[in-house]
Order: sequence, then C-alpha cells, then structure tokens
Amino acid sequence: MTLDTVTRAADQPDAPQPFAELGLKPDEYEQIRDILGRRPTASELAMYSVMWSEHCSYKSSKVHLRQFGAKAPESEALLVGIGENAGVVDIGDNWAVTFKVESHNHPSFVEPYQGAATGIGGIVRDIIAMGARPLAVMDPLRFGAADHPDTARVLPGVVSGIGGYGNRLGLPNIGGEVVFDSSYQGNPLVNALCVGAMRHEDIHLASAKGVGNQVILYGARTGGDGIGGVSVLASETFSDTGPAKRPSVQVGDPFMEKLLIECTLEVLAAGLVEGIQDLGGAGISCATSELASNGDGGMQVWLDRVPLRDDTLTPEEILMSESQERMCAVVTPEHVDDFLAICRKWDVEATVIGEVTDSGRLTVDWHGEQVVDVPPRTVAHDCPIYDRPMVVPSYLAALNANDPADLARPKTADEIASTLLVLIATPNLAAKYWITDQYDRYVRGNTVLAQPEDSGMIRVDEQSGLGVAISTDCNGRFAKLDPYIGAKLALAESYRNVAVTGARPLAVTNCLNFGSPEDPEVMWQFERAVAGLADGCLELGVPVTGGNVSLYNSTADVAIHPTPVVGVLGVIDDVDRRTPISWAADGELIYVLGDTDDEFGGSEWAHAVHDHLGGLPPKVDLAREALLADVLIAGSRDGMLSAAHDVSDGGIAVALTEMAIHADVGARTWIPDGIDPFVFLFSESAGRAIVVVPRSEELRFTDMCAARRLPATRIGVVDSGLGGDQGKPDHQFLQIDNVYGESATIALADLVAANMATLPALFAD
Amino acid sequence: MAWWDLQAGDRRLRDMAKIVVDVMPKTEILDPQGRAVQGALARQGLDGVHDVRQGKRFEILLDGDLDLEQMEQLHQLAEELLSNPVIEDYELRVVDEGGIAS
Amino acid sequence: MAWWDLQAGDRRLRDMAKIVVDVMPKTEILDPQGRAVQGALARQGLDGVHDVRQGKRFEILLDGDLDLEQMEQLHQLAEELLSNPVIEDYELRVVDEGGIAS
Amino acid sequence: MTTRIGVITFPGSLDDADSARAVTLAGAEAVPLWHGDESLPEVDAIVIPGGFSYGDYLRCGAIARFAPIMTEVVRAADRGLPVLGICNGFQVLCEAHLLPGALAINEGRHFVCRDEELIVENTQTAWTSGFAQEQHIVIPLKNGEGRYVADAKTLAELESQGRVVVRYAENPNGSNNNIAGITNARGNVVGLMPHPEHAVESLTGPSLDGLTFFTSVLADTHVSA
Ligand SMILES: Nc1ncnc2c1ncn2[C@@H]1O[C@H](COP(=O)(O)OP(=O)(O)O)[C@@H](O)[C@H]1O
Ligand SMILES: [Mg+2]
Repeated sequence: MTLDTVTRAADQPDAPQPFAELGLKPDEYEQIRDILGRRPTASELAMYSVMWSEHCSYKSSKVHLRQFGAKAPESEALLVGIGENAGVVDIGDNWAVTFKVESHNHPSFVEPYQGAATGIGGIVRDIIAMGARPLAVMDPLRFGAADHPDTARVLPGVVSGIGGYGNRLGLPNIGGEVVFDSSYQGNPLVNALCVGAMRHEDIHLASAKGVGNQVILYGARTGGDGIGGVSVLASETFSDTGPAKRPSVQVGDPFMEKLLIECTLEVLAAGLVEGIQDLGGAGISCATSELASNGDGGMQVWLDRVPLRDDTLTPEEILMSESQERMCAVVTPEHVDDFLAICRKWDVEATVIGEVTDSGRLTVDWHGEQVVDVPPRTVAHDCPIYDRPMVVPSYLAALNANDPADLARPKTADEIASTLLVLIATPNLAAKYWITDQYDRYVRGNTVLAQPEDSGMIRVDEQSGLGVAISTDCNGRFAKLDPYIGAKLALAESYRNVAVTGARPLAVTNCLNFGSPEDPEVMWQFERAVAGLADGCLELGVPVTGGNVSLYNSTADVAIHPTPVVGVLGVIDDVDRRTPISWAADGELIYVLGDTDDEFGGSEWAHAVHDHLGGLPPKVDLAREALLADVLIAGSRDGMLSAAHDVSDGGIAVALTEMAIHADVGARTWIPDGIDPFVFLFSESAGRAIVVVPRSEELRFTDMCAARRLPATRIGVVDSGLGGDQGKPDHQFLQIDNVYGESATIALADLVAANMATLPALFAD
Repeated sequence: MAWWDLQAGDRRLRDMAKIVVDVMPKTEILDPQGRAVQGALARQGLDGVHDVRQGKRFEILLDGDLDLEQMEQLHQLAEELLSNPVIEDYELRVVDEGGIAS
Repeated sequence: MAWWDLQAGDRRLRDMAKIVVDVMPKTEILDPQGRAVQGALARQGLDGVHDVRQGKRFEILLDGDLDLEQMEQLHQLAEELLSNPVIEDYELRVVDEGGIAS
Repeated sequence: MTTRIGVITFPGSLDDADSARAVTLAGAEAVPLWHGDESLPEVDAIVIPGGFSYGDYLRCGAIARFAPIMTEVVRAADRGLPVLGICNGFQVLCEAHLLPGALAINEGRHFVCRDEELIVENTQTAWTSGFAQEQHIVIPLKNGEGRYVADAKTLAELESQGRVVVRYAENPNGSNNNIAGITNARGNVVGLMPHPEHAVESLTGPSLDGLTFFTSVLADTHVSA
C-alpha cells in the first residue's frame, strides 16, 4: 500500500476516505477538510477521528461542563484547575494534592479483568503526569442485579483486575462503592480514582515549550492492541448482542507501570523535565497534539522512531494505538542523556521521537516522508461542539407521581427487626469484604482509614501528620427521580462522608456516567446533573478540579440511571485526630445530628423490600450540610467525638447497625418521641450523621450544637452489657426501645451473619 | 497417584478421555508474562531468545468415551470459559495418555 | 504479523526453533485453579468431569538451530526458572511449527 | 554504633519503604540495597521486603532469586547474617533454597488482605527473640500466593526441629500445617507471609506486634557482636 503523504493528499484530493468507519460524521469530515485546505492524509484522519471522538473531545458535554467554571466558587486552594490531566489543590505546608476519577466502563464490560486493570493504570498515569507521587486508589463500581448471571461474570473479573493492577503497583485501595441495580445490567460502571501528592514546586503541566526541546516517549512499546480502543469503544452504544468492536481491548502491565512511576518521579526530582503527558485514550495522537497545543504551538515528530511491539504497524495505527504504560516528556537537549540514563536504571525503554518547533504546526514524518501537517489546536482543542437537543423525559411525571407513601410499612417491633435484618443483608448494604479483602490497603504504610470507614484517609506528611480524606458517592436512583437534586445529593453525601472523619472538604472531582447523548432525554438528565453539581459546589464553596464524562452507557435503548459520581477531597491537619466509624467504649452517648423527615423516594428500603422506584428524592439543604460539617470537624478538632458515621442508604437503623458491627459492641437506643419509628429508622433524609460522644464531653458538645442551631438528639448509649453477658462479642445486642410501644432487640451476631453472608454467597465459587 | 498414572490395564482408565486445552495470548496482545520470562531467560545466559509467550494449559479428564456432541460442548467451553476470545486463542485436543503431572 | 504466521518458505522461520514447555502442578499438590475450573465446567452442564488441572504453557522462539548444549541449558532453565520442582513438573519439547496463536 | 539493616529493592518491590520505616522505628538505620548490586555494604542484617519483584508474572520470587545481589545474600546468610523475608521476600528465600518448601496460589485463588492472628512458636530465631513462646499476635496478611507447601519429609523435619516460627490461628489460604513462617536450621534466616512492617504504628496498623521482629534482631548475638 502506498504511503498517504501530505503531498499525495494534495495531489489526490478526491480519494475516498473511511471517515464514517472511524466514527466521524460527514460534516465533521468536511470541517477537517476546511481546516487543512485539502483532504486529510490517512494519518491525519486517524488523529482527528480519535481526538474528536466523544471520549476524547467531550463534544456533547462541553457546553454544559462550562458551568463548572462559570459557577466556580472563589478558592485559594486551587493551584491547577479543570483542563489539565488532574486538578491540584493546596493542602498547606507547601504540599499539594491532585486527584481525579475516571471511567473504564465499556472496556470492563468487554473484558472485566483487563478493562478494570487498565482503568487503574490510566488514572494513575494522570496523577504521575502532574508530577505527583500516587498515594492511593479508590474504585466506585456499579453492576447489574446481584443475582444476574452476567454480574457473576463481570464483578469477580473487575474486582480481581482492580486488585491485580493496584496491588502490583503498590497503591493502597482506600475505598470505593459497590452498587447493584438492574439498570447497569448491560453497562456496568467501573470508575477509578487516584490521589497523589507533591511539593508545590514539583507541579508539572502538559505543555511543550522551548524550541529545540526534545520529545521523549518512554515506557512500554507500542503495539497493535486497542487501536482506537478507549476512544471509539466509549463513544458508541453497545448493541444488545454485545459490543461491536471487540478486539479493542488492551492488556495491562502493572509492573511496567510501577517502573514508570519510580522512573518518572526520579527524572522529575532531578529537574530534567519541562513538560510531561501520559498516554491514554488516543495515544500518541493525543499526547503530541495536546503538548504542542498547550506549548509553543509547534512540534516535529519522527514516527518511525517509535519502538514497536509489532513492526508491521502502519503510521495510522501507531498514532491511534492505545497501548498502555507509556508516557511522553519534553526535555531540553542538554538533559536528554541524563533522562535516558535514569530510564535505563529502571529498565524503561525511552526514545527521542520529536522536537518542539516554532512552526505552529504539528508535523509527523514516516521514514522521511511527511504524513501529518496540522495546526495542533484543531486536533486537541478545537473539536466540533454540539449543543444537543434536550427534552424532559416522558417517564418523569409518572415516576415522580408514584409515591412510596403507599407502600406497606412495618408496624410492630418484630417487623422493624426483620426489616432491618433484610436491609442489612441486601447486596447494596451487605459487607463488601469479599471485594475489599482482595485489595491491599496497607502498602506504603500511610493508610489511616480505609474500608469500612466513610472516607479513605491517607497521611501525606509523616512528620506533621497532615493528611487527606476522600469519599466517592452517588445514588443513581435519586438522580433518576431528579438529576438536579440527585447530583446535589451525591455531592452532599460525599462532602458529609469526608467531614465525619474530621477532615475539611476542599475540592471536588466527578465522573459523570450517563446514557447516549443522542437521546434528548439523556441529554436533559446530563444537563440537570451538571447544573446541580455546579450549583452545589458554589453553595458549599468547593471547586470542581476535574473529572470525566462517560456517555453511551446504554444497551438497546435502555440507559443506566444517571450516575454522577462525586468525589470530595478534604484535608486534616493531623490524621491522629481522625474520627472512626466504630464506637469505642461502654457508656458513650449516641446522638443523631440533623432532622429526619418521611422521605422514601429512591430509598434502599423501597428498592430492596418493594422493588419500587418512584416519588421524589430527599430534600437537599446544602447550608445545613455545611453546618453539619462544621460541627463534625470542630468535634474532631476539640476531641469531643469518639466515633461518627454518616446516615445515608438504609437510614439511621442501618448506620447504627454498621457502627455496632464494626465495633463488635452493642448499644441500647430508642426512638425519640414525636416521630414514627419506621420513618425515624429507615428514612433517607439528607444532612444527618450519627456521632458518639464520651460522657465527659456531652455538655460541651450539645452546647456547641445548640449555639450553632444544629439539631442534636440523644438516641442511645453504647452498651456491651445488654442481656447480662458483658463483653462477649457473641452476646451483644442492638436494642431499640420505644418502637410502637415495644422494644426491638436483635443479637449483634445475627446482624453480622446477615451482613457478611450475602456477597460470598453470590460470588464465592 | 493421579488417574493418568494408572496401569494401562486399569478399568477406570479405559473409560476416560483426556482433553488438553492450551490457551495463549493473541499475538497482537501485550504479553507481560512472556516478556518477563524472555528477559529472565536472557539474563540467565540463554542466547538468541527471539520471543516468549506464556499461556495456560488445562488438562481435563472426562468419564466415558467422547462423543461428537461432547466435543462440541468442549469447544464451546474452551472458547467461552477457558479462554477469552477477545485476547486469547485456544487449541483443544484429545490425548491418549500421558500428561506431564506424575 | 507474528513470526509464526510467516509462510513456511520465509527465511526467518527456517532459522528458528520453537520450544514448548508445559508446567503442571504436581498431582499431590492441591490445584485450586483446576478445581475452580472443574466446578465451572460442571455448572455449565459438562457431564462426567473427573478431574481438571491448570498449568502454564510457555512458547519460546530461539534464533538458529538447536544444539545439544542449548537443549541441556533449556532443560535446566525449565526446571529451575520456569517451574518450581517442589510443586510443579515440566515437560519440554521442540515443535516444528504451528503454535496456536494466530 | 547504630545497627545497620539493609532493605533490598527489586524492581517491583512495594513494601521496601515500609520495611525501612519499621527498621527506623525499631531504632536501627535502614540501608537501601539495590537488586543489581554485586556486593553488600556493611550491614548487620537484611530484610527482603514484600511486593511483586520483576512483576512476579512467572511465579512469585522466581526471577528475583537470580538477581545479582542474591548471590551475596545467600553467602551472607550462610555466614549467619540475619535475613528476614517478608511475603515476596519469603517467596524469594524459598526459591533461592535458603528456606525449604514453596508458596503456591491461595486455596481460595484470590488475593487476600486482612488482619491475621498468628501464634509465635519459635522465639529462638534472630527475628523473634523478643516474643513470648506461644504469644498470639495480629499482623496484616496480603498476598495471592501465600499457601505454604512442602513435602511430608520436609514438614516433619520443620516440625521436629521446631522450625515453624509463626502459625496461623485460623488457616487463611490452605497452608500445610497452618504454617505462616519458618526458619532455617541455624535460626538466622526467617521467612513469613504476613507483614510485620505493617503493624508498627497504631495509626496505620492493627497492632504494634510487628515491631518486635525488628527490635528482636537488634539483640541478636550476631548483630550485637
Ligand atoms: N469497590 C470498593 N473498593 C474499595 N472499598 C469499597 C468499595 N466498595 C465499598 N467500599 C468501602 O466499603 C465501605 C462501605 O461502603 P458504602 O456502604 O458504600 O459506604 P458509604 O455508605 O459511606 O458510601 C466504605 O468504606 C467504602 O469505601
Ligand atoms: Mg458513608
């Protein structure tokens, strides 16, 4: 086959090109011809097609994502904002942290193990590319019905892929989510978060500045796997027979990535790097065009120098390949030798493939012939932007009208007890140890909190104890009922989960998982969710620092629940004062903070007991969330709290049960007068947490709540002596008094058994 | 003692079929395991190692004689369960005896 | 295109040797992977599965023709590096062509 | 003079920084050792940390065993230098034949990370002299190939010579005789699957029990001599 050079493209303007197969629309193809003033070469077409894919260009979401910038709260903490590989926030003492969450949904459905593994690999490289040492990972996951056969295929593969990659990288897994809902049946969501830290002066950006500087590609060789994989795969809907483009899957090499981490940190520390970029979706096309576009604007690349795993690859394939574990650095000529020497030390292959120029063009040669000559901005940043039609979903009115108030509720203490036993064992609320035990949470020795805590917490500075806490949350059912409120509720829950540990929420990342943007109802959901999140962040004063959009999560016209996963990062000046989830000692007092209303729309109770989804989600009051957070943080700082746990799925009953289970100590609790026991125990009103206060601190704490006008209601006392057999774990009880005139008393052992049995029964083989 | 060590005269052996399924990574797919072995072999002084690929080997022992239907079923399971056609190829064969485990 | 796809007449292929090393868990050692596969095969409706063992397969491609010394070296590496004699047995053979990857 | 304890880093080692931290907390000086080194600096003991040396794609420890520095480690161990192999380090020691047996894939096939209760059965080794006989300790376990296997003769020998150093209170992975860690005949080389270096601070570990491994070696005659 003749090489399609720039000259040839000019000479043969009418040669037919397979733009449609590459996912480009006719008008997009015309736009490329307009930009270039001629038809693109095969290589140029390859670059534009991957870079203009939905996954890489955000062409359907950009118009809405601008809200994050437009509504951004003032924040001094934000050192690097949206648009870079990951946002960077100042946490004090000259420390900066960077964190981001990304989706690997489509690849994980095709090949659960490798899809999830390479998802971890990709997000970790984003963090390294900022100049940070990766510190920990998290994995928000969503699957179809727990008992569906395909979930038994996907979940174990995803989990071992995340563990297999993360464990081999030596990054502790400090949290995540596991949610089951049949809306994710054909579209499991595999999101991955990484957090890293660096000194302020070590922050690096993806830009190619300085004419004459060298562009070095280092890491794994480029192969033919995953050509156009992530970008194309994530930019179209799966048909019901399965994904159309099956072979676009890559295999990860976590060992190579571990070497990349150490090697990259060493070249950065040695001051050898001017600009740096990871290779993810769209591979070399993305890295070179973004580096050039962000820098002095010109770059010459000699593509035939790229080390290949398969020497039959064409230039187009090399440009599009999404082979994993590669990075690209811009290095001054005098530093090249030192850079290569450090790579050799780590056994990492490194090759100079290009040079920064002042041509304003990205030019690529293949064995002496020019195959690409484009303005880099047009590839990397100036993609077409769509303001797609939106319409209020036709299902919405009926869904909102289907009020859960009509569902049969438990009416006696016995029924309350059995409802709790059912809820604590549902796949969504059951213990996740079958999953989390497959993840290393200890490595690096700085994990202060991990599962089953509300947030993961990592010590950043071993001397001072400065640390960060992170939580990711989203209730897709709430978002289905009202995407605007649902997004705010996701933010509220994540914010609260950070605050209960004693950390001050500082910044937000997100992963917006939705159906097809070509469906106006989905587009409406998307816009509403973005608006809710942007408004919420403004109200709470926490900026969005970055995120990821995953569209086309629908199978045969069935879209997933809108799932805007929100990650909140908080800072704590001394991790030693973290507030854990489990209470410590007999006699400690149990308080619920916040108000409980009759709110069951989208609740776990309605879902698990009645298979019901309808009505409205709980109200959200972000001023109240901020107040609650202030109290939780002050309580931690002043040593007034021995434990705290946010109240969300399953309500107060489930929160209390989790605290008792993790402490292995029972409690005597009661329903306050004036509220229906069922509502009090199972409603999912937002803005609430349970705190445990040592008796010596009670007055000080309740005074603080009163002064700040935060409702605080005493509802119990930690008591290992119920039933008389003090101290024996197998003789502990959770007792709830004042339940329809009776007491509901459940052996802790029964709750533990119910909570532990579910996941192993479903997935252990 | 394993079944395949049984004397040829053993009754049980007569009614058993042994199937070997080899599953190898597709050539276009990265094979980090093979690469690691290749490096190790070279470091151990083996010259001229051009390529190494590492895959899986399954030895399946079935009761009774194989019929065509079972063979089809086995092929299907080899493709869907033992391998992942997205990244691996398999080869299935019925062997008379042996097997390497001892 | 991988080396094993090359036409029989290809020059490169003529000067290469392909060695297959199969490594299987010793029969007296519990093989949890084989056991899991056995369970899965049975659940998929395969009848009469008597035993399954899962091991590793290495396909090594060496430049040039094999001599005796190299064969000895290969055996030693198979025993010391590719397998662990405490828990595994290996079998090494030189094959003419083929290999299953395509 | 402070005791100097070498901590080896292979490509793919993960808990090397943690082992160094444990050494420091125990009051010794951690000396970084590199897999490619062909000689050992002056050290009083050596820790081979956890991780996935060279990726461990083939079999855990199989490739690390041939690293240049291992020749020196084997020589030093034969001379009586205390050597502790943790997790991947234990696997490397078995592959290098400094300890008998092998570590196979967990019976449950999955990676397992959890706090494990162990019983200390040999307090005569360089690394366990600070424990009481039969002391129950809790330290994290995290591995995918941690099932200790050896033939009947080796097991009998280990048992009769009291060379089982730590045993699981409850077997997590199908290890023969519930073995979590063993020693060589001389008692200077110890390997165990659980991670003492992750139980050295109350903030980050389930207990402080792990620290005793590192303080024990400071009192070892070879080290203090
Ligand atoms: N996929 C996962 N990976 C790691 N940790 C997880 C995962 N799923 C859940 N967890 C952890 O298990 C605990 C319970 O999860 P969950 O009930 O979803 O918490 P919450 O209600 O606070 O959001 C948390 O500590 C969470 O971080
Ligand atoms: Mg929570």
